[in-house]
Amino acid sequence: MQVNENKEFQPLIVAFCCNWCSYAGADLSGTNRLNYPTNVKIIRVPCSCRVNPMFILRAFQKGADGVILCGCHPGDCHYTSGNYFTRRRMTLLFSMLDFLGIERDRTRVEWVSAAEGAKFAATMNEFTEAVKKLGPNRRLEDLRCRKQ
Amino acid sequence: MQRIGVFVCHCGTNIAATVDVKAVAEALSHEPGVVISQEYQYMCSEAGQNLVKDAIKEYGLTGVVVCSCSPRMHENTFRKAASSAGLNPYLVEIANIREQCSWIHKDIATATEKAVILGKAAIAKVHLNTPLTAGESPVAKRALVIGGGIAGIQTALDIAEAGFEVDIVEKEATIGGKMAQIDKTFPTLDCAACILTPKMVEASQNEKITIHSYSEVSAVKGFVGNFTATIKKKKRFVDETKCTGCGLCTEACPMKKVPNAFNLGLDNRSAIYIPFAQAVPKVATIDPNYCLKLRKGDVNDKVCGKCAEACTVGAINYHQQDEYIEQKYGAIVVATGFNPIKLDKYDEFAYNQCPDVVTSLELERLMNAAGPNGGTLLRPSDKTHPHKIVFVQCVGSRCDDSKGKPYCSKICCMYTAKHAMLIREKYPDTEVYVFYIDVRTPGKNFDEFYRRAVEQYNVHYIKGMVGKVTPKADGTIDVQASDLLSNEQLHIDADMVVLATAIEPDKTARPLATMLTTQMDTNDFFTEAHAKLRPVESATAGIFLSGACQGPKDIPETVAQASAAASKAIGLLVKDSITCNPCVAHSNELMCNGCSACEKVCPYGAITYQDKEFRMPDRTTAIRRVAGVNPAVCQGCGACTVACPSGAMDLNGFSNSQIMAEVDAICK
Amino acid sequence: MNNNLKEQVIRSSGVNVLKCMRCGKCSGTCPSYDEMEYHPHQFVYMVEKGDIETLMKSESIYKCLTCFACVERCPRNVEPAKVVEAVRLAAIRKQGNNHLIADNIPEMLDEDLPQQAIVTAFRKYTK
Amino acid sequence: MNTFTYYPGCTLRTKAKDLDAYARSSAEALGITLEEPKDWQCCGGAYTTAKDEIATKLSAVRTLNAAKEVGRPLITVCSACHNVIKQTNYDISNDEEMAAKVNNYLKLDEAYTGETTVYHYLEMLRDVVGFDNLKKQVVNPFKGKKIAAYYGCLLLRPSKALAMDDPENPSIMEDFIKAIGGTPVIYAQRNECCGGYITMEDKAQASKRSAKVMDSAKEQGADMIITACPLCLYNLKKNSGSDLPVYYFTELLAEALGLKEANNE
Repeated sequence: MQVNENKEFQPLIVAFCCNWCSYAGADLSGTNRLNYPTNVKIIRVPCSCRVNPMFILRAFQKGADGVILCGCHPGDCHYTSGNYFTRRRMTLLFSMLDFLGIERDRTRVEWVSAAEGAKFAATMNEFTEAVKKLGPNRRLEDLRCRKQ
Repeated sequence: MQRIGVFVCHCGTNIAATVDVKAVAEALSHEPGVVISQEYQYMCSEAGQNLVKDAIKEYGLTGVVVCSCSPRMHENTFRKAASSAGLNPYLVEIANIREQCSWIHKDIATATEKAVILGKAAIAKVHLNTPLTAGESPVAKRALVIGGGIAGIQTALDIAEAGFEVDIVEKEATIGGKMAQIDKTFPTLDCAACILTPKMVEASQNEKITIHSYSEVSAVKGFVGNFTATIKKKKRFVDETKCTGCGLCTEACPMKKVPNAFNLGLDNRSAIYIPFAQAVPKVATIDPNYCLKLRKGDVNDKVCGKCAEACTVGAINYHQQDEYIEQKYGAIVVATGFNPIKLDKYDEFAYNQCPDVVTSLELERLMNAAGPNGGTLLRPSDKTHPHKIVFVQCVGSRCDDSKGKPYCSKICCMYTAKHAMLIREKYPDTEVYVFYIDVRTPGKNFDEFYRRAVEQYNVHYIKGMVGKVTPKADGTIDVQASDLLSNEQLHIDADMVVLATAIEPDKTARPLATMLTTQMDTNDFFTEAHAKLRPVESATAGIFLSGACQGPKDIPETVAQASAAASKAIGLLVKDSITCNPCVAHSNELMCNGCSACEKVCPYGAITYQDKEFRMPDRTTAIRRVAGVNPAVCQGCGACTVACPSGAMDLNGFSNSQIMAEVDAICK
Repeated sequence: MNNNLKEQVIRSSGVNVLKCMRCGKCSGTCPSYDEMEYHPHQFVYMVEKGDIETLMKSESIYKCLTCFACVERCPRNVEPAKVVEAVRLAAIRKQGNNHLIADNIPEMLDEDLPQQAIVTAFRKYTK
Repeated sequence: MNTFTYYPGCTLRTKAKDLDAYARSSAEALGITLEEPKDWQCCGGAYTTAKDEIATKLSAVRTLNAAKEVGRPLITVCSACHNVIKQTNYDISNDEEMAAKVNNYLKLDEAYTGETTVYHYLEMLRDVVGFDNLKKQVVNPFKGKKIAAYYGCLLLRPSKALAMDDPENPSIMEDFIKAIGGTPVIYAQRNECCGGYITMEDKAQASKRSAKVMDSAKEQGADMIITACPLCLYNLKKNSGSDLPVYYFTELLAEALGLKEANNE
């Protein structure tokens, strides 16, 4: 069989999802059989505020092409205020990434409730498309980490 | 050296159809530390769990990874299994290859590849898991029931019966809900009020039950066994404790032209009102949108004030404000119910143009003895007796998403048969036609009931659908419809048309679901934890579902589910304590520099500082200020771990190194 | 059953006939019902069965007013009028199957008849 | 700013001159400039919904493209033209395959993919002029006149594409009637077909349909009926057997604005 040289770029996307809303939302999109690409790999965290900016930098360093962080809607955090911390921290981190020349569209914070399976799938589809357009992450990738 | 066991579940074909489970097990067997990797049809079954238990014993496993459904589904099952085999339950990790892999992907190759990566991430994490011991937290012995319809009432009565305090929060001025508006019930045709109102009274007299009518839940915090809810008691401008429900104020009120919501606007009431005679609590409420005094904006103005003058006990209080009550609950039951949909998109049936085209719920009021016509069925337009009535089924149900509701509303076939029968019984000179697509009557004595309508009462059931309703100048209504069996288009000159309107969850359900962090489907019905096996629990621990908030239901089903939800809530409330989450934060005192950054972000006040004596390298001692976490108070959100500048704060079960390991495994 | 024709009609109409739940509302609302031998719901069902030739031979295909009442009111968004149109096209596209013959037009005219009627009839009845 | 591309269509040039002339004079009086595109073609009278029909859709696309080239919204008056052009525009915006086929055929300098905004004259009155403003300029109000609006099928359906008003309970023409001082009459048949082109070969069917519409309006006490469509006007007048007067809405508009005599010379 001939190898298709124009094979479409498949980005690697890491999604951090809070256990109470977004992870449940992701489960719900599964229960409702709402498709989104396999590019997205979810890591469960108790709250979006558990996500240390270091995790995101690490993901980029190790070759992720996009990182998305999902939490409960503002005001609905299971831990009352965790997502507010997230919002502030990520604003700071993203502006730093901006400064480093990392495209803004490689990162995103999205609020997805446990009832929003459809929104979760739509968000992932849209984010994957956006990252696809940007092509592979080169700026932050540590080439020594690249798989052989 | 770690000894890890990997178990890949087929979940019948749920996983195996899209993920090559054998390949996953094979690929994961080569991961470092993995000593056994196997797949099985149903890991959650007893046989599946035994596989895990046996492997733990046989291989002396130090960690277990189960590649299966969501951890929200079976994490506990496998933790228990591990525990029973002598392995600390927190050494088990789940890779979610069903909800987040097989169910959302179609291509076997890429789905399998993804499942392997998710498995690798779980293995990487389990390498760093540490044994944890769960503490216990007390259960507040009180339940909150949101919604005071038949579902909420039944749930509250059952919980109270078991000896626990229950609060019912009802947004309307009275409990009773939709059932209070219904005339007769199928399939027995007994009067709804006769069976509901005693229950309402029972609820109000039960000393374990507190009814907050005209109230809403405005905030919910906490977790199973330990919720704190804020209840907003909306200002009704009447002191509930003083009002005797005598009704003098409603007679005195000069503003009589307020659409009566209880009768669906089919007649009018006064601005100060008691919804209906048997209302519970029987307390007046002022509608501020119509009250002459309150509309004025300045309550000190001399306008009106007739109700206050009429009240003999001084219950009227124009200065009343919203009141907020905070209360602790061990369990919460959602019973928010349903409403008929708006018919704006179906004006081919002329609902907005002709008063004699009514919804089925409006017909209930029109036929009810306490309704606008005192129980005589009269046309709303000219108050004459209708001689020909056409019923249209499935209005807004079974529709394409863009048009209406995709689901069957379930109750319409039966209540339409009931309406048809009642009309034929009471007014034998009235012809009744029912246009149906399918008559759906599964249920005890249901089909017999429908057959009775046809055979005994001679109701004309016509297979077909109404296409256009034309109100005519002479007051009759031309109903144009297809008769599919005789293959003709009919015109019926009707006096009334009744639309079996689809039902939908109450609008308050979605914001409530968000507040409770419970799941909902795309139609805004609450999602049960398991469609077959956990039908009355939500996926969020301590939140239970009662009645039509979970899906369309008739009264017997609602009551059955209400009692089931109550029994689940009671099962929780009888426990003195429940196991807490051991995944809490802890600080490494040697690394802590006492900066207080963690303390400031902790929403629970679980972090305190104390001065501790430390031995320094040169054998001196030093007093240092370090953070300590109270594990009983900490809920494990992890906000502190990110705030900590020195990396002293970490979270059990979701440690920095564990999450980093997952990131690395996914990105490898 | 003619699978080729069925496929052509489905492709040309863009309608998924399987969405139909057979309620008959299209026929309940159709203003041309009495003039038609086969009614809108039958069009949808017969296309599903692949019984297209019967429809093509029927005068019913020229009786549809394309008023879109059935399209607008179908609870399942099936769009029966588009099926009727596709069947009619399948019929008139055949050589010599024009339903309207230009030579006959003058006798159909009266002094008030708007051009619009003639061009529309041409669109509907001829190829 | 208030200049629009104006598409009269074939019938407005011949049998429906009144519809056209009063539309133009009223627009002028309301401060709207209507510019006809060069070399427009007949829209075809009916939109062919079939996916494999391309040639029949081209003339509408040419008109739409002409409006795009001058960068102005397109105004139509005739219901049929409006329906054809609006449906074409909707499909070319939403159906990539159709857009590709059409553009392959037309070989325009720049592909047309639905850029033009299409207004019906009534929508222009509602959304650009505003019925409140129109009301202020009325000099001969139709006081006490009970006027029935006839939408027919073409103005409202398919509502997904036409998006003018609620397809089952529309109000744009009723609001227009109120603006010119009349009393709108609501009757159930206002959005049902008049029989349309069937009059060519089946007069009986056209009569049945149009009579039904007229009877329904008359029954509700209408003094007259207004329409935006020459074919509706023909059917209602000639085929219904009813004596209820039928007018184009632009005739009433011009009369209300005090323009009608001037144009009737």
